Amino acid sequence: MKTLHEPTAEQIRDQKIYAQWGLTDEEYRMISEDIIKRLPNYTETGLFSVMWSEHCSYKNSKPVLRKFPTKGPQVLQGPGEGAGIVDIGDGQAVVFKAESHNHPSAVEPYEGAATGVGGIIRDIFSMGARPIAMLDSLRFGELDNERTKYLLEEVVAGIGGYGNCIGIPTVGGEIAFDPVYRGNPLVNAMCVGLIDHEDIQKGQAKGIGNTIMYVGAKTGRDGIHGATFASEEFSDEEEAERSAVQVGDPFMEKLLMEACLELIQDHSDILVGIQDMGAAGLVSSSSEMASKAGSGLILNLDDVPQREAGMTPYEMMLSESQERMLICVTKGSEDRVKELFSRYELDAVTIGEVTGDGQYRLYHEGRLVADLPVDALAEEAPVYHKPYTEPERIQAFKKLDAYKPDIKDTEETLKQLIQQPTVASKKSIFETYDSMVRTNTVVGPGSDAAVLRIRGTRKALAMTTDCNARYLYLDPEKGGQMAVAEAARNIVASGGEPLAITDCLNYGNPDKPEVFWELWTSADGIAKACTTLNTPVISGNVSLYNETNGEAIYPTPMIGMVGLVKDLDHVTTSEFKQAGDKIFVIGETEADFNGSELQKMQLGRIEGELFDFDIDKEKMIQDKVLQAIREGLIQSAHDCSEGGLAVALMESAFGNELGLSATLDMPSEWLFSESPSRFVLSVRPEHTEAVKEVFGQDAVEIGEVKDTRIAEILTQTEELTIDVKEVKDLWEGAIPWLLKSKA
Amino acid sequence: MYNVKVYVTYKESILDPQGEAVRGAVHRMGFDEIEDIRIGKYFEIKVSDTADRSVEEVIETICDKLLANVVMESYRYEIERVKETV
Amino acid sequence: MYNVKVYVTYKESILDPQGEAVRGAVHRMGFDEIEDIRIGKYFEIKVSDTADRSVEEVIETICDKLLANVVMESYRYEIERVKETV
Amino acid sequence: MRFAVIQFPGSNCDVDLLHAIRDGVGEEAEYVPHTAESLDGFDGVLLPGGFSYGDYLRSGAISRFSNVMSEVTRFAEEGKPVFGTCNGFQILVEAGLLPGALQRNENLHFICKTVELEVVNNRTKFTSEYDKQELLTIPVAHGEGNYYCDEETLSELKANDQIVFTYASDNPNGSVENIAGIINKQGNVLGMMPHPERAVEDLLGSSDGLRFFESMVKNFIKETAEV
Ligand SMILES: Nc1ncnc2c1ncn2[C@@H]1O[C@H](COP(=O)(O)OP(=O)(O)O)[C@@H](O)[C@H]1O
Ligand SMILES: [Mg+2]
Repeated sequence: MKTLHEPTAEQIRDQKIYAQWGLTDEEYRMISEDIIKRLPNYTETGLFSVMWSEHCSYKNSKPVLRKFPTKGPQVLQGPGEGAGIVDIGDGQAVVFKAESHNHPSAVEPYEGAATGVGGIIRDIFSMGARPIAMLDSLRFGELDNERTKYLLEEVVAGIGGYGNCIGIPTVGGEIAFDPVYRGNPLVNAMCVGLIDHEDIQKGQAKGIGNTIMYVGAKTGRDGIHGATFASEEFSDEEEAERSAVQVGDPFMEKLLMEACLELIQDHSDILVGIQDMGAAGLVSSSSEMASKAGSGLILNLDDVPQREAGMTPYEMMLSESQERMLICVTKGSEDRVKELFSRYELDAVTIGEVTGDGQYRLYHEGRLVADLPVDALAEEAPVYHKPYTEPERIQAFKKLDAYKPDIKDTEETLKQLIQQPTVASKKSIFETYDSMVRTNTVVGPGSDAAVLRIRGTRKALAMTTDCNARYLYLDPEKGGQMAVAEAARNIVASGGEPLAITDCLNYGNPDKPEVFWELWTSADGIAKACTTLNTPVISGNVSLYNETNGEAIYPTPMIGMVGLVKDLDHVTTSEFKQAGDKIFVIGETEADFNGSELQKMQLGRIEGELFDFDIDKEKMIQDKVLQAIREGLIQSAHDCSEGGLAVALMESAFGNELGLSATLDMPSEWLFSESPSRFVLSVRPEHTEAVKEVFGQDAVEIGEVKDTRIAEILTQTEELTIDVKEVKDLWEGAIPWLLKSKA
Repeated sequence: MYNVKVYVTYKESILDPQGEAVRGAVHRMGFDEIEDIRIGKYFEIKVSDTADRSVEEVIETICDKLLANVVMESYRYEIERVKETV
Repeated sequence: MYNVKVYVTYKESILDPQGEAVRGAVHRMGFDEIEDIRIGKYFEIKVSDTADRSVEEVIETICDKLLANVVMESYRYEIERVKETV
Repeated sequence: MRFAVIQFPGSNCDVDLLHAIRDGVGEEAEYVPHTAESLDGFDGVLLPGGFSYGDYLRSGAISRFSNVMSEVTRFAEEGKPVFGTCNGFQILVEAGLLPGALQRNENLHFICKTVELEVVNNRTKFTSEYDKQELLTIPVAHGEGNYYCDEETLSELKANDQIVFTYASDNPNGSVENIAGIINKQGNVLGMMPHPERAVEDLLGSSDGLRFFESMVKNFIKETAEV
């Protein structure tokens, strides 16, 4: 009888056991004096501690998230449900969300990444949508030590292992490397789904007397306190103690996904609500479902399918075992649900019912083990307005002179730069992901955004993840704008019109005013860009406390964006198509090196004041690029980002191993400048006039595509002759080489 | 020279999806007497004599750092001394 | 009740790329005394008593048909009788 | 011609095969669950790619015991066409309908990319629409596609012209003699790691896989007509 050993309510109070679970004295006081007006027992204290953790309640980040625009005529479902939904016409909609699994991946990179993928997929199909694509966004320390290489290889294997097995193509993503991520790698995953409007579901438990059923894998002691664990800072000593590891079973999830989609599509008459059991498992899914519907709930824990013997109510409620869903169905329809799930060899068990009194009651072995107001758990966590102050570095950076690169040999610099792992080809990574399964992938990884056709229509969806955290480190407000702008640039370059975004806000410890300032001001930037670009925030995720031994990561708000390609004819990729096409650079280039890949490479760090960025100008440029693509004027389009024009031009040439000749009215070093709002386009000769008409002075014709595999670039200062194939081999070989080389 | 055998298995509370799937399969094959299957890894390692550190030390370090993830797996090993065959 | 342990390894003639990779990794970690590593699968199986067929028979059938692919793998097993704990 | 696309728990390229048959070559295709007792009414069986039973233990090792597999075996013994791609190939090998075994890829990584295949034998009912030595652009996506067989089996495969496809330029998995696909002696069971069903539309990069299914339709329909 394990329960006998649980501390009593008095012990929890006197020994402040609640504090070990992350509740503050004041929060504990609120619970016992204001809310339940008695001392919470062990189970109840546990329920509050996870539901009031940052991960479940967003108690620190709510005021930040309120800044985001979340509405628009296209938005069918904004933040608040499992995932957001955007209309794409013809009675169809796209569903997407991103999620972080940073802390679990630092502890067990394969399973941490795999279960991150599994979790975000459940969020999508719990809305009723068929998941059609996965993307990732990863950050690691430098590839100069065995630990980081191990983390990278295992995280990538975990993402592929789960996505490949369940049969959802992983079609894109991004990876960057900086020393600040060494102790805190970031593993963010995004899932995109497709849905017919009539199938849209809600996570709700309503209708007094209706039945709560548990479907999917059995509950074990996995990841207990995972949700609070995700909200705590790491220190080296603690690392040895952690064992909250969850193991994913993608095979089980494939069955669960198919069964749930069948339930949603063919049995809408009996299905009331459905939600996945993610962080804080059973307690969070059930209390949120009830609270959203204004209902109460009774759960019988003896009926919860259990993998291990002797689990306590506390353990069952907080377990984060994977591949489980909670559904609410009309009373009397339980057998239909059981029959359906049994065809997939899955458990479907009645564990409770909906009540009308707003109370959340748990029974175990005949005893009432928790009796709490459901809203208090799910809705009424305190919201904190944290103090913030600008970090000292920001003013110090403003005083520095603009970084002047030191380039003696331009070609050599290019070769070095192209082998920086952040810039180098990610092919060796994305080739381990099945990017084609379900045969809808028109553009897979390797171009600017991935493009998936929508069967039975002429339409397609473009999708990408982006964030240059170095810019945010120098200037979170502008950097936040630029992250959204870059994502949009990738969508537009692929022929899509940006629809909306999801995000993962990855930051350090928000209790530090400097970190909170980063979060606060970058949200302003994201909000501004979303408003200007007409891409509301429809879902997202916050991951705080990404610090090791007091060192925070760069502010890293990953932006996941989806765009609509109106006609398959508009699909555009980044590589040059044939010799003779004219090359245009869109947008202005200046001496913008602060925060650049070049500065990082040459100086070993980034610093200085971030260069100018104008979101209105960005919008204007993007509109014109999309217009030119839709008019059929563009052969290839590539956004210009890390490594500047030099890298963008080379990448455009690599795809079909073509060459180019170009004359640039700028000094050679500007080839590496990272001025924003630029594209490299290639255009058939007969369309050059039309292109000039669209862009006016924003377009400069710089030369043409050659079939020589040589890039001849004439700058104000020199004439460069670069062997495209040689540079391509360096670009593709860099990451495999780093992974193999001895640390 | 030593022959070392290392067995790595999931810790008790950790889900073993592979074992579950195989158990399902043997039941479908009609072997209902199989009550449980857990699947682990098995390593056969040849270690040459070293002057400055013990085999135990070497094996434990390798297990801790590489062969097992001690966060969710446990391991045990057997060391057998074998005659050099030159 | 029986506790059975099954070891499945690649046949001698078959290349074990995973073993090779792990050997490379331990060498990079500085353990040059590791001469060879071969990786196999390890099964812990609980079998209840059955009236009509022997555990050996059951285990061999399962191994031949399922646990090992005899085209490239071989197996061995150990059976241990354990007292029923009712 | 009416094709059965078998769905094992964990199959995930079933939908791709269905589309390739229906939209690609305009024939009939239906899903058939792994529990099915009969394949009556079907003229051809397709075993899809994916991760049946999670690929746990070894790819295909568990699926071969599904109910439907004894029917598939009977179907094959009657000389009717059976095709397995990727996981389907692995299942056929585990079930003993094709010789050899599929090991983990030599580099231990799952690999998804488009490869060049060479048609080594175009005198099969699955490949008659190709030219001998024709090069095809077809995607692969697998973690255990490293075909292995012993010397004796290999010489038999060669003697009987059972090697149908090889990787032409770069072998993604380390298979013996660059083998990508083989056929049984009777000529009615073919397994391959690459995915012809992913290469039936130029929009997605290649339509070289179309003629594979067209060959099946032509040759096996002709045969049925003769009977
Ligand atoms: N972790 C990853 N997973 C999948 N695809 C990736 C990953 N990292 C990069 N890619 C792909 O590589 C290509 C280049 O990525 P990136 O350098 O981030 O492009 P950009 O700078 O244009 O945003 C993109 O197609 C992207 O989807
Ligand atoms: Mg891009």
